[in-house]
Amino acid sequence: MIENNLPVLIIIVPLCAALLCLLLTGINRHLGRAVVVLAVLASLVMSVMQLGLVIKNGPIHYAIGNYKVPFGIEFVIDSLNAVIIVMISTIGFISAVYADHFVTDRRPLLHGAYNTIIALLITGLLGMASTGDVFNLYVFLEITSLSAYCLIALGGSRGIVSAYRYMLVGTIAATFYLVAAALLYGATGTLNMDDMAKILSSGDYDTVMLLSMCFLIPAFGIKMALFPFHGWQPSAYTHAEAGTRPLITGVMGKLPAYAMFRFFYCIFGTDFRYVRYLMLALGVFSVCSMLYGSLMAMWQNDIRKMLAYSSVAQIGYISLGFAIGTPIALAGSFLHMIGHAFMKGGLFFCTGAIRYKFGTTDLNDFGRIYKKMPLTCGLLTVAALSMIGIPPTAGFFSKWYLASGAADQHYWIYIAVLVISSLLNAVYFFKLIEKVFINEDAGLKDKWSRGPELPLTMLIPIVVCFVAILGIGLFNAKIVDVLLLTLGEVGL
Amino acid sequence: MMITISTFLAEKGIYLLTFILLSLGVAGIVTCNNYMKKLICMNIMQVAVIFLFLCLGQKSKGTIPVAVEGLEKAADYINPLPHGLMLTAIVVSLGTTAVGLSLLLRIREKYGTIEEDDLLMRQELLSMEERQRRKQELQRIDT
Amino acid sequence: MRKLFTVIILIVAISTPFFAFDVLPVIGDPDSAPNSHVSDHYIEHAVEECNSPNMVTAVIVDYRAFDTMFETTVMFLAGVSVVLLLAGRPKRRLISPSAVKKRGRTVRGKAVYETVNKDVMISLIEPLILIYAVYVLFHGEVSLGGGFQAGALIGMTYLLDVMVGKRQRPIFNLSKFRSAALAGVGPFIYALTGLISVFAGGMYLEYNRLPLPVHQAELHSIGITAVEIGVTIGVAGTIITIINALMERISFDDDND
Amino acid sequence: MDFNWLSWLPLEYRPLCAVLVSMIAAGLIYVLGEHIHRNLREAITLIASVLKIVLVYSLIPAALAGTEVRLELFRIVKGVSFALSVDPAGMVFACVASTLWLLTSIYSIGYMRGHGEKNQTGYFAAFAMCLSSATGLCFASNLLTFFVFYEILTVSTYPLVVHYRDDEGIASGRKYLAYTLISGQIFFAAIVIVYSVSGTTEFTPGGFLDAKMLPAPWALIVFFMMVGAGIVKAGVMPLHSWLPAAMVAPTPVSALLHAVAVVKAGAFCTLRVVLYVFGPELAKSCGGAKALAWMAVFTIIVSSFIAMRKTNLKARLAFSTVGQLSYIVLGICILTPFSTAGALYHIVAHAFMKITLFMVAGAVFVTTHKKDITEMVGIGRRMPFTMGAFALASIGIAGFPFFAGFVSKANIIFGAVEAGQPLYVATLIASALLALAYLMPVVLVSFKKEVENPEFMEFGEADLRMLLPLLMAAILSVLLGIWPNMGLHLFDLSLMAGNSIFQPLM
Amino acid sequence: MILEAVLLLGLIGITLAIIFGTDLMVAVVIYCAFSFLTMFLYIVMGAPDVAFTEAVIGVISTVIFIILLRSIDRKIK
Repeated sequence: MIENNLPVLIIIVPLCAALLCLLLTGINRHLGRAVVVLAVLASLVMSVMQLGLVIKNGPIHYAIGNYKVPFGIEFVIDSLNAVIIVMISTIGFISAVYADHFVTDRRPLLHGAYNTIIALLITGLLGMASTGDVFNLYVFLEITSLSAYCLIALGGSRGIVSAYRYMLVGTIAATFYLVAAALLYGATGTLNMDDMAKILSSGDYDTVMLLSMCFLIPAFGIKMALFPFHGWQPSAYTHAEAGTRPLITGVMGKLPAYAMFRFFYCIFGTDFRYVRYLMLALGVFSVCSMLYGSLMAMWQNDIRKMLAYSSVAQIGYISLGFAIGTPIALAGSFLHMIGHAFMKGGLFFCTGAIRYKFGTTDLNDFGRIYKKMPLTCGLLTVAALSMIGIPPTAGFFSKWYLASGAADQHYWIYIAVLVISSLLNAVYFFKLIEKVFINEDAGLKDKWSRGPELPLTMLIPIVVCFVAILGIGLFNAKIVDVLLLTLGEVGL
Repeated sequence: MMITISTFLAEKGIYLLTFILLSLGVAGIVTCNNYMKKLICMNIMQVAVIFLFLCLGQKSKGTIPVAVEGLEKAADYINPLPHGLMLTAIVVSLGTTAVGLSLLLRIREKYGTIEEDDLLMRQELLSMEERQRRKQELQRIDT
Repeated sequence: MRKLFTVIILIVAISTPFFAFDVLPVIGDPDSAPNSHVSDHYIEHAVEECNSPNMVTAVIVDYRAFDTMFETTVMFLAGVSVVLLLAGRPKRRLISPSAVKKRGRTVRGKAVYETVNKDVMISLIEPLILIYAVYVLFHGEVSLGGGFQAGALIGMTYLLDVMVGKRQRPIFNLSKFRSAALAGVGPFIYALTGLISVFAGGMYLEYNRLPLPVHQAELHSIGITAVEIGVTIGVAGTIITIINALMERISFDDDND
Repeated sequence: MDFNWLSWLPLEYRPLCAVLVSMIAAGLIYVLGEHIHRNLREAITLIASVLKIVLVYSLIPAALAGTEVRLELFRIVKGVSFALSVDPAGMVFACVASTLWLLTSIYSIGYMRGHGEKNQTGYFAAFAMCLSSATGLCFASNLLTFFVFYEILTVSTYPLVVHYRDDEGIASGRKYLAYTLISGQIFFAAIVIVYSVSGTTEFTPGGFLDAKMLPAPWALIVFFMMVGAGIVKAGVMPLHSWLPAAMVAPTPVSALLHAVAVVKAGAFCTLRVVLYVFGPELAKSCGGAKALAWMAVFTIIVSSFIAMRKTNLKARLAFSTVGQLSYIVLGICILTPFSTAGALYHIVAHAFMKITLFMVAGAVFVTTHKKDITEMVGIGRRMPFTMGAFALASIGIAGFPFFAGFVSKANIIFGAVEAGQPLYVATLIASALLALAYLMPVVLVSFKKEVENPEFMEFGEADLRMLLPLLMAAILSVLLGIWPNMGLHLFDLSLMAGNSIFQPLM
Repeated sequence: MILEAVLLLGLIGITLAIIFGTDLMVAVVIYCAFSFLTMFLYIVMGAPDVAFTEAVIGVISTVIFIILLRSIDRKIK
């Protein structure tokens, strides 16, 4: 019974936990959080099972309500989103474990509400990854965005303003998405992605695809913070609430990118007339994004802001893969999506831990912090090296696939930009490493001098990220094989 | 030529007006300096999209989508799907508005203003203050 | 710069329909793509499949019930967000140089217009709205309305009561916490309805598989009603939560000036 | 030598174990270093280095016999596996690196303790990591595996360069990173291009690229993109300036950089790229080999002149390294079997000689706190063994017969004659004289009779932990000159490598 | 068709008034009118369910806007 309903149960279990969390927190103050964490753990376990099933049996089509395909809502789990769901639930689980240390107000209402929103954010992300319906995607997008607005607004007085600005821009994006959905619905009369793809490929729909593309690129560009649309992102990532920042920064930007892939490659396909323009536009945006993000990150003194700008650059890597379009490059993009989630998540876990212990995020205060927090700094270093793209970490291999895809298509300029961007990354990440290991001790006062380096629940995420970065790096070929099960039929 | 324009207006004129409303909403969000107005414009923008969807489901001889005895053909009823979708969209927009308003309230309480340029100026002042305080603290530690 | 940006947006958006002349279907054409592919099935089969003459209800709580579940969740999420955002006491230290006037205790506005006895009016109107809400809820599958509207009506009753009434206790004595928890229970009922059909061996939200000893067509009605009740509770709870949170935060002391 | 007792470990797993043994040692030192006694910590280093020597030496018979030893562990990326294999050229470098790790470790213990250095844990951990990646470089059997270890080497050397953590250290660390990371990333791009045009990255003696895959201008561009990484690490002018700057680090680090791992890795990288990726034909036809050879010639001459002007002993030695490494590059670029064998053997010879020189410089510094040559007048009277070793190594660098340097240089000159390049021959001979001109004065000054420097009266011979390794290194460098095949058959291996590359051509 | 066009033109006019107005209370009240017109338009378009929802939501959101205006300055610049 569970095997047959895995796709939907992965989403429903955290949803139920979220809905009941407030009630349970009223009964016992720890019950609500425990239920949320357990629910996310359950969905992690189920997502791993699901990945196994998908690899063994091929894509799962799950029709909700048992209605025939274009009439009801359908979940389609192929090897791509099965992997992404595992990634989301892993990071969701470790952030749910980690976030509790940052709750300052422990009244049951607020504590329960906080856990509710974390669980709903995870639900929304999982839903975005699994759904096969255009309008359902919008609903999940809004759940994700609303909980993100709230979590960003919890990050102090700056956070409110950034959340408000993000809300305005994010709603524009959602509206543009709806306009594009309306155009596609108007042309095809269906909302199911597979059905839509079938209809679009059967006739001459090039103009409508071009037009909806014009709305989709800004929509997803805003949500994933690609270069000309990234305005909201640095301040939002900087001032987001500390406990959930890894989740927001690590995962939230990836799902719109994934949805973009679904639209451009699975629905529109690669043989419509304007696909070259699409790729060119995406390529220009991602190249600008990579250079601009890295250049801006170099000048920041606040580690959070530095990492936020670096996210702009890293999103550029992901969309660069879409701009190249061969299966290998797309696999590189997806590998980067997964790897970067752990890298950026890990970096923000470390930043949060440092802030939790010493109350600072200014880079100039980080002198020789490694003596006090060796494990944290170990992850910090590994994640930073991965960002730069030093083998054998995850970042190198995604770059390899992107570059080899670009070389196959003779996009030499993309290879040059990849090289330049990773050198710029090296500049600021080695600045970070220099601060952490070499500079003079700034004499920070430890708020929690007793006991081990960090509480156990904060160490777990750090260790998991560490293992994941190296693991993804070493076993990338297996992951790429799994990704190529689907991607092999999609790309150019 | 005139025929084309009039046909266009008859067949697609509503789209034109809807798109104008949509673009006015976006323009309002971008240009208005007042956060409250931006929020209202956001709502207007969402309403425009709802129109767009409803236009798609129009049928010139259709009646409202509640089954009546004697009317069996699909052409007799207006397409119910956009209505269902738009109910969801309206609710989502209400949710967004509620969150936006509570954010607005917090901004007003914290900064005393909801004008964007004023707010940014105050944030700038705030960060300058913070920097100075930090500098002073450092000096105190040194001495 | 911003003005320029706006002008560009305006030009692009206005020119879109001209450009998309071929793309968008003709308004009112019953044979256009959106009106022919999927929607025909809904119109022709809603009554027999879902036992619901109101096709919009059939679409939102049966064919696309999953969307609606998350729509209710969005409402709940909005309520929780508002509570979370407005829960902390505002700090005294204001960044504004012209410090906002001191927060006073909450004083509801004194009645200025004495011509109509509001208490009587309210106690007349409120039950009517509530009855209408229940009607809308249970009659949603036949005629207009449904869970969402019913919930919103109940919320509106509360709103009226809080805004206008002078009584010390509002009709529903709900604190923020209770109403928020209630708002969560609503969608949970919805989700549970789906889960029951899963446990009975069907797909998620497959009303045919609800383990009840009634006819297939009745099952759909029961499922739709259960779901609508969930939506109502969720929406009503959320609106009450939002109003509670806002009213606690805002001082109504300007009548004393 | 007989390694039958090791037969329980299959031959193909030994390279992997040799890599892992120092990696595990690095991890252990980093994690436990601060919590255990320092003797225990150093014991980890020493045990690991002995194990590594045993593992590497046990592979020599197989390499000599030409048996294929190859391990494909997992796929490093799709289409390319993480493969380690043993070939003569890699074997030579591996033997040198593992042997010298033991010597340097013993020496480092003496130096670091004698000097009372801080951060010793990090130092030993990073050192072990460097050696691990250097061994990986030797056994890597395709470009991507090679690149992985190459970048690990780059990163793990960085903490050693900035060991003192002062402004000078940070500045030279940045310089080091700037040179190596930029060249490394360009190398990466070139690997991608090579993989995309040829579909393989497997090192093949004689190269796997041909002119059809890479047309004329592209071949040259890709050649320099790839070789760039090698020559930056090898310090070929004009890309050498990080190497003198890195002199701020402690002397054992300099020894590591110059003799054991880092610059040698650069030279080895050049070797692999020119002869195993491009192959002699393409390297010649695209003009890359010639350009590189002229760069090497320029470096050899100019660096010798610069070295003469330096009065700081370590700086002088650094520029000497720059020159000597260019011998290897030149030997590779002459593209004949003899010159290749000479170049490979020069890795061995130069390693032993240069490590002696640096150890002496360090020993003098620890004992007397003198860095400058002008202050060392008469020091040889107090430290005869130390300075005697210095004298031996200097003569060896200059290439006197019966010293290790002679064997390699003679082979390179043979090759140059064979290739009909008299100018290269002249350069090599001139540079030998120049080497004599900048190294002998040190020896002469230190053994000067007239001035008995009163300052040195209180000092004796250097600490035994420093003296022993440096004497051993000096003696080995002489023995290798007299008997090039001593024990490890390193010269045979070099010749085998040279022949295997040019075999298809003959 | 004509009715829809006229209503939409009215909505556009209201939007312009909101964008260029200087009083927030006026803007909110006009927005209330906007909401009402929208409802009417939905009915004209044959979507009574949507109109019903819009009516209810229009009330709630307008009331919330007005509650909020208690603590926000009405005048703009």
